[in-house]
Amino acid sequence: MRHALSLRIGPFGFRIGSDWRAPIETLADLYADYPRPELPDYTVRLEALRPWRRWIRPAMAVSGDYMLPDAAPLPLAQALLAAEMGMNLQLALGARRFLLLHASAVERDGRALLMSGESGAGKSTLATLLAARGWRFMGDEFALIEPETGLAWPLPRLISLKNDGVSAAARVWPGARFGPLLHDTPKGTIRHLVPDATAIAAMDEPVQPAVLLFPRFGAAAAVRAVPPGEAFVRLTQASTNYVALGEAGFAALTALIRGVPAYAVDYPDGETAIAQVEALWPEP
Amino acid sequence: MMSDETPPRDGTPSSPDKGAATRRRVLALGAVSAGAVVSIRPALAQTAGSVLNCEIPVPDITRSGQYIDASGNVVAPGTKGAFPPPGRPFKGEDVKRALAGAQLPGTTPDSNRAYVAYIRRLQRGQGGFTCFASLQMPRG
Amino acid sequence: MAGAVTLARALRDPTALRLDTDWTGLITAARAEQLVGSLAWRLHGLPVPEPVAILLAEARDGAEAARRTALWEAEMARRALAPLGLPVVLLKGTAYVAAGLAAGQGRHIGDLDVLVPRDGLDAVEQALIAAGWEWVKPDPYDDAYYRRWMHELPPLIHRERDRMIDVHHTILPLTARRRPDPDALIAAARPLGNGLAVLSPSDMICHAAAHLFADGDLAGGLRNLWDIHCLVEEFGVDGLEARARHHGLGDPVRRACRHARALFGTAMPQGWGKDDALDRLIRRRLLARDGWGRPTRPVTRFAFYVRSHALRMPPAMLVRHLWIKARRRPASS
Amino acid sequence: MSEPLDAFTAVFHRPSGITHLLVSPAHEILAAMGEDALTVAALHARLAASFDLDAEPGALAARLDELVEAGLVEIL
Repeated sequence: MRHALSLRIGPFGFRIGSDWRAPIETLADLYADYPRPELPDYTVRLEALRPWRRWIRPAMAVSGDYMLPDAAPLPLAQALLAAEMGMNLQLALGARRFLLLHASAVERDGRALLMSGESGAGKSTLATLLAARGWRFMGDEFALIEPETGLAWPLPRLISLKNDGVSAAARVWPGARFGPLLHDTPKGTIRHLVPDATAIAAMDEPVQPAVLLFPRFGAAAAVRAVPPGEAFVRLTQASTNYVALGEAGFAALTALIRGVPAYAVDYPDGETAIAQVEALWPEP
Repeated sequence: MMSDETPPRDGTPSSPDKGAATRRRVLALGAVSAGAVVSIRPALAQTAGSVLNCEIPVPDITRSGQYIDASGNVVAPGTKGAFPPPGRPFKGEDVKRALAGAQLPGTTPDSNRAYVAYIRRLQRGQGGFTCFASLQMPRG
Repeated sequence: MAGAVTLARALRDPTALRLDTDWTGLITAARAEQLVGSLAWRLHGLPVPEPVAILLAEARDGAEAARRTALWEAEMARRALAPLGLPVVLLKGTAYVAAGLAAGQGRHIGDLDVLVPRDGLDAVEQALIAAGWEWVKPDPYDDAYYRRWMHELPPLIHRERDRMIDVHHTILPLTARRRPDPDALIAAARPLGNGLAVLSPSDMICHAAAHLFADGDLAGGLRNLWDIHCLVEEFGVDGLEARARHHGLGDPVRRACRHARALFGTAMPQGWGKDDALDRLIRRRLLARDGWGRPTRPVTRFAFYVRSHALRMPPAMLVRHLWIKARRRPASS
Repeated sequence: MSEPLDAFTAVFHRPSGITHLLVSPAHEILAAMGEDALTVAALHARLAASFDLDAEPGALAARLDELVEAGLVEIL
């Protein structure tokens, strides 16, 4: 393709091709500190919807090795979001080496905190706030569980913050680098935050999960222990490839549930959530 | 007969020979209303770009420019009583609402009914069919 | 830049691949043509760079999961249809894996396709619905055309497993000019010993060739051709030409074998005709995939796309169908 | 493969690759059946040997239908 870039995020290498130069330059700038893969695992393509749509009313079709048919095209200005969705889709539909959970992850004293929940539950914002308090950022969209070892592997991609999450992150993370402000995207207003150097440097260091959280933003502060049965069901619905992995998926998920205590946490604001996490975090 | 390789007897918490010689447990065969078996299904909606991010062109690209008549058939442009194609494909969530009775954006009640009839008739292999079929998910 | 051409070469002779092959382009093209599982088995055990070996192992793993899911879907259909005592013949990918054929190794498998006698169609439909299958489209009954002229029931999907089943009563749309003999297909079918059956080898090749060219737009053509290559390599061609003639599929079968020989070096008798103008166009279409996984040669692709609609509905039938629909007062849907 | 969780038992069914969540009486029924081909009455009697049953065979048949649709039990 005319313009292309390869980059590695955690254990996955991506090759991104584009009919336009600008998207690749934006990605190259924001992912400058990320390593290059020896051989990309997946291909993502940002293609003009029609040959003439490269110039006239440019519209971008997102595709790759694995695609959802009839996907809606995106405007050129949202190339960063398109590349992110393209990479997510390759992992969600293609990955087999890890059990993928829709969860953010941070690490402290060699153990991981996983935060699972639908979009809007605040898992990205919480991960950012905890990273600003000294936890090592591992990922804000997918937690990767290695079936053989049960370890959680980092996937420190750009953190996509929505609406007021952007200002919250900017406040606690003054030195952070941000991507462009993207307006009226399918997910509202979005801005991408580049993870800090330690998170990128430690992207190849997996850790043992210690606590599993189901956060919910907006309700009065409350903490409830989640029994294994409920946690199991919630994680099967929060995993994009649990069923595809078959027996390995069952073994990985039951081992995770057996070994890691789970809590449902309602929090009205970031400060409360951080206090709740500190209280739940086991002494080293 | 139980199909092969189904759950072995070990590990079942209530296996009878647990030495409960005196007090026998009651097994409620009839009481279960919601059903005693739930199967885990692939959580497709959890994929990154949610399914509702798809779109349905009316009509599909091989017949763009054709008109749609009241019962959803693709007819020659200018056919009496038929509607010109909408300018842009419809978003998945708009179609889902239209299937539930709402009106597609930028349509009149009549053209809306014609376009929805066209979408209902989509066959596999036609542009937009997969998006339309996925709007019926989750099933049951 | 590797693409479909390199993919065909790699499948034909994997040992010829050099270590400096554009592996990324090869794997991307293989995934786009749904042949990555077959490629992974062809390269199994050969020296490849470590990261390539990891991707190929993952592809074999994925194909194994697809194989189990396909066999289970066939088993559940068997359980639903067993009481009817009708022959149920597996077709395409599910048949290859159920019969343990080379064509099934690493194969990507889509929906379950079964062939049943035409007079048993209604009983099959009711049994499947009773066992938890539903129509994919909410109101299939208004597609009278579909049921009348197509060679299959409208697609059904199981409400729990979200897997689709296509019930055929012959192997080509009734509107197609060619008329394979469904009774002969079922009579010659070979039982697997578990209540299901698969077509005879010659009928499998005839069906694969008919499916490859009857569909017209050749989507997934390279994979269908690889199936034909594997079937011919495993069963040979004796009796194939006579059987193809019986089904009126002599031309598509010879054409398919010519392309399999040209792309994959399939061993077969020389006298199966020379390439004609259509063959050159077909080969351009079959190989129209670049190393980024993009479909190339848009004009050739669009020509076959239009041809597929024409094939599916011969002009006379098309006019009559539209006339019936136009005359009927449109029901207030 | 099965994993007793608190409210139910998670069962991985190898031939189908599907995970089922079973609550009582489903996993007791499966455990009692083992690999044997039984009539409903025979199964009911076998269960009665270990449990106090709260219903007649008819209710058992309904529970079996569920296990059949899930593919865990086959009607011969």
